[in-house]
Amino acid sequence: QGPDLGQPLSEDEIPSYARYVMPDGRGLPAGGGTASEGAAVYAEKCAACHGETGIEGPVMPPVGPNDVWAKPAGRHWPYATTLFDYIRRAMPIDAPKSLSDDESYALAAFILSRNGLIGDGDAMNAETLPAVEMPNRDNFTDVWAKQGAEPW
Amino acid sequence: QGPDLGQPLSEDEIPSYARYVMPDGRGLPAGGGTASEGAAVYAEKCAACHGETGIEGPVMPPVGPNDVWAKPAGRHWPYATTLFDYIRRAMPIDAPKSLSDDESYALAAFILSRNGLIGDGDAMNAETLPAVEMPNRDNFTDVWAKQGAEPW
Amino acid sequence: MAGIAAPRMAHSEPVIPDWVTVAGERARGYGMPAGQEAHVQRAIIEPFKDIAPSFSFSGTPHQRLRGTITPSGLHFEVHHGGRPNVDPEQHRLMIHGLVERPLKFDLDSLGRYPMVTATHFLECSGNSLFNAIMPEPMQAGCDVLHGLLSNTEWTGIPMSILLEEAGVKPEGLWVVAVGNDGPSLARSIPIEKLMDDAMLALYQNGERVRPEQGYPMRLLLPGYEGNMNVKWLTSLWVTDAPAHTKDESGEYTELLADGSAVKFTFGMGVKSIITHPSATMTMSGQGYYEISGLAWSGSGPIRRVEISADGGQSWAEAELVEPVLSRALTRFRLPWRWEGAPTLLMSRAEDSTGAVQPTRSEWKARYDPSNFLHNNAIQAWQITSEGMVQNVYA
Amino acid sequence: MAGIAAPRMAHSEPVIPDWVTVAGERARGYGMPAGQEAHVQRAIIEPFKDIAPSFSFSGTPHQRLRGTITPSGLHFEVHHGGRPNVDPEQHRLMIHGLVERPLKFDLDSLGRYPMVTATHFLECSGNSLFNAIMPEPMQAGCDVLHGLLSNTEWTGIPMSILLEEAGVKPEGLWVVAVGNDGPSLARSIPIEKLMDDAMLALYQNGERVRPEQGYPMRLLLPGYEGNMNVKWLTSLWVTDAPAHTKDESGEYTELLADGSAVKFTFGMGVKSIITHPSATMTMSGQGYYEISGLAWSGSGPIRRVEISADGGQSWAEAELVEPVLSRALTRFRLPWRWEGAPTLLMSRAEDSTGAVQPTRSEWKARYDPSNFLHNNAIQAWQITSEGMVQNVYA
Ligand code: HEC
Ligand code: HEC
Ligand SMILES: [Ca+2]
Ligand SMILES: [Ca+2]
Ligand SMILES: [Ca+2]
Ligand SMILES: [Ca+2]
Ligand SMILES: [Ca+2]
Ligand SMILES: [Ca+2]
Ligand SMILES: [Co+2]
Ligand SMILES: [Co+2]
Repeated sequence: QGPDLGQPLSEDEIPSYARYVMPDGRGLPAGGGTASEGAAVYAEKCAACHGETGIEGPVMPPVGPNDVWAKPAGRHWPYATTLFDYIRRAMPIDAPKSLSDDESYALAAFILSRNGLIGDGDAMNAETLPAVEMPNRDNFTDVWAKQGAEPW
Repeated sequence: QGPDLGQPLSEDEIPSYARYVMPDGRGLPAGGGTASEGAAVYAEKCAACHGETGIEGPVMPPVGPNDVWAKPAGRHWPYATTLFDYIRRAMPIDAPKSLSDDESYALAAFILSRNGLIGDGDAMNAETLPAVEMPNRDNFTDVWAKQGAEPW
Repeated sequence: MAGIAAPRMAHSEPVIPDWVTVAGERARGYGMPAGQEAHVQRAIIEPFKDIAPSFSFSGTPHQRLRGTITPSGLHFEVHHGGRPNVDPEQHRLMIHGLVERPLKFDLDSLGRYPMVTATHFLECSGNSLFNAIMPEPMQAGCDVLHGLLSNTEWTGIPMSILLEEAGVKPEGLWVVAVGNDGPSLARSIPIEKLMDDAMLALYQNGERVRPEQGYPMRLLLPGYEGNMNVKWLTSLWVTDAPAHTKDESGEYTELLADGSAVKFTFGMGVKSIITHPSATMTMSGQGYYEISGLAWSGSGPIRRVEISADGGQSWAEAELVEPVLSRALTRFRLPWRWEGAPTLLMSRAEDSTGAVQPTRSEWKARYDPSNFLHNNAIQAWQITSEGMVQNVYA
Repeated sequence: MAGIAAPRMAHSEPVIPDWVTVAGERARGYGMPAGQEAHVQRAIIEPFKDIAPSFSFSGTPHQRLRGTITPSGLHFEVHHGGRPNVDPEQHRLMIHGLVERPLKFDLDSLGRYPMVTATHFLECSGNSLFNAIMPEPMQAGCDVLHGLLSNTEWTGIPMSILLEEAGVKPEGLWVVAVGNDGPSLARSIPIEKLMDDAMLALYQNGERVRPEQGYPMRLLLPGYEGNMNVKWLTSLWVTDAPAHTKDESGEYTELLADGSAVKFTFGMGVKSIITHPSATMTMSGQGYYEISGLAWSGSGPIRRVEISADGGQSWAEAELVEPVLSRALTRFRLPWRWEGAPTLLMSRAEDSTGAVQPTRSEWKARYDPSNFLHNNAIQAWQITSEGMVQNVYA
């Protein structure tokens, strides 16, 4: 019998960043955006750190690998949903949570289209984003599933 | 076989405060002083902290007990040699080691005479100081000798 | 700085330092290291410089420390968005998702919960990255090479107690833990670990968790890679599956030699480093030295540490300093004489599961050349005939 | 202080703190506690005020700490002449007197010696002085009442190694240890203790000993009264007898009930305090609490701690937090419910020798009313029906 001092937590007290969009799309909000829309936002708010085309860096390039980063998000990550959620909660690093849902969809679309995974005009939204087939998805071994915490 | 990196220490590198005058007087230097001589030094350099007559405080009174200190040095301490050494190394607390050997002898004499253990004109020196019979000397149990580190 | 006072006594008194002739400084409410130790600092690396200084790591200077506890001021930092100024009065820990009773806790209420105290290391899975990927061994100290590693006496609440109050539903298999920092750092954690030995850490070496380490509260997952021990913990969202957050999708996945990758690699492998002597030091002449270092494993207590002074041909067992605790840094020591000849020093740890550190080439062979995570390879230090201690690959 | 940012999202997003919308602070070389914890300080007492502020004590705020390690910044101080600004380059440790080879050691050379690491408490034999002598129990926290007590992971050189290099002569039975401070504090120590488990402590919780605790080196005598653990240690003078220094002649001798006195009372008795709850706190309502506290003994490890919530009529055994180390603070814990009634809480520790804490009246009966040293009596806390926790004699 513990102290039982927790207070009831109601749904409207939980900020979106206390959850994470799931690979199957659960948690994605309304709205959407295309790579073309994302390109402008990217140029304005992201390129200075991640490189003009998303490859140059200096910060981890989301589009293609470079000499210092071999795992670009738009290619290495198994689920496209992570792009949306991470960008919305964390980017740009100096102004996290400043992007709207639409902008975050558009930026995910931009990165995915630069990687040739969707077309420039394909809108990413709660239905289309989880459906993107990430190329590296089946190239992972889930070590926890295989052997628990035992080191690889 | 340890590192053996100690350097030889020569006698003239050892400051007096690295030793302590022993109860039997070993280590006492030349020189000496009387209570009468000590009275003037005491009034100038000690009274502000220990009280005009050595009883008032506020700091531990060396002459007589008061409400906050029951163990005055000149009465409770088992050996008079300790008075000389401690005063020379540590007092006044703002200027430790500023007193000459003669001054330190004289201040010890002052405290001892105020306690009625020697006369006002008795010179304290390397021979007389260890011979002072401190009244409380045989009133101690040496707990280390009796039972080692076991708490009393 | 204090100088030397002129001798005072007429007879042959030695010169004495002037600080023994004055009253010392007053007591103070909170102490700091001596001014002369001001160089004992964390080694800060901001890889993106002024473009993104809030992405940084700063390593514990193990080459200047000697015990097993890391002083809190020198505990390593890895920041993915800087150190937030969290207001402890506003901060809440939320437990929600697949639970019977979504709950929130404030700091004052948590102070009434049962607590545990345990000493555990934290290690960033990117620790020792330079030795993993630099073509030539970098000449730097243990702070830069292996500093993303620290050891702390943590005190806090068993996570199982809080989760049980919320009532985890049978379909709740994972928990997404989120920090109260700018990027809202998130990691998916198996419910088994949270119910086993996970702690909501509130105290670090006796006092409140430091801002760098997650003030006012962090998640502690003994033995798991540092990134999962979410700092400034504000939310535990119970789910049916891992969310594949950013860190577990990319940054903390390892590329293997065959081009595939591994994900959800949680446990930190058995590892050791010799801290004395170590790179950037110079031997102070021949003769006796005590080789001293640190060993640890995410799987349990250290069983054995062996030292080689001939590049791995022969090994001697070092003494382990008691108490040898599970998932805590263990100091090892071995007396040794340096006779002035070039020497290759190595340490090799074995843990209670029987796992042993690989050589660097064994370790490298498993991974893509770009991988710098989970590097637990044996560290070799070369002592030159001039007594310089250098980082080498061997 | 951070405020609350206006909600950003059109739909029903909760208000979010503004620190999650900005980049956090950069890494720093040496960390400090959060600004909000600035009140967690040592309690400074300067009994002679501005007349002699260099005579002072400052107590560890145990009521605000929760582990067993005392953070170094909060380690208690007792100063007999203030904190000297010792220059570590000039500082020497001398070993002389009844030895074959008088030696001096500088700090750099000592860095090559074999070291040991061990966690030990230090307690001033004047700890808990107010409860010893105040006619009415003082209403103050554990910092003031019992703060001259701390616990540290010390690392240093076994004293026996250094003394053996100097070669103690058969007639060398005592050692006068002297500090490098203004009053050149001196204590006579039996050679047996120095050859047994005494340490020249160079590191405190991993980093260099702090100035308050004796930078750059101090004597550590596990289990012995704090005053003998000479700080800023500069000289070990081997003698045939104790010197009867100032402290062992007066200040650290105890007057007994029969008017006689005891000298050379070295070991600290078995003792415990409940830190949570403790005086100056207010209970935050009825229900579950974890009683938590610290126990220790100068004679060895703690064997048992019992708690009474009815003024000593019945006792329940508390859990001891592992590892239970010899001559180190041991945390004990016991779950408990406060039902709102007035309650008298006590803890009673027993050590490995079978010694048990006395009640306050048993302890008082042994000594002259003026004695405030070696007070290891049971501490009682009264909880009023309003939930105030008060210091009481019981
Ligand atoms: C001022 C610098 C800065 C700006 C501007 C910035 N980022 Fe970042 N971004 C970073 C840093 C630093 C990281 C690494 C964070 C980490 O590792 O946790 C990062 C990480 C990322 C990642 C994850 C990369 C990986 O492989 O883990 C993505 C995706 C990303 N940013 C997208 C964006 C987008 C989209 C924008 C614009 C809206 C943006 N960033 C603006 C600094 C920036
Ligand atoms: C500015 C204050 C100050 C002055 C001036 C001062 N003292 Fe002290 N004295 C102290 C303090 C404080 C102590 C306690 C030191 C300690 O407990 O270690 C002390 C302790 C002593 C003691 C030991 C008392 C005991 O019972 O342990 C003696 C003896 C003594 N002083 C003598 C002197 C003499 C003689 C002088 C003058 C030459 C002097 N003092 C000047 C502050 C002072
Ligand atoms: Ca409830
Ligand atoms: Ca020699
Ligand atoms: Ca509060
Ligand atoms: Ca990591
Ligand atoms: Ca030097
Ligand atoms: Ca003491
Ligand atoms: Co990993
Ligand atoms: Co004593």
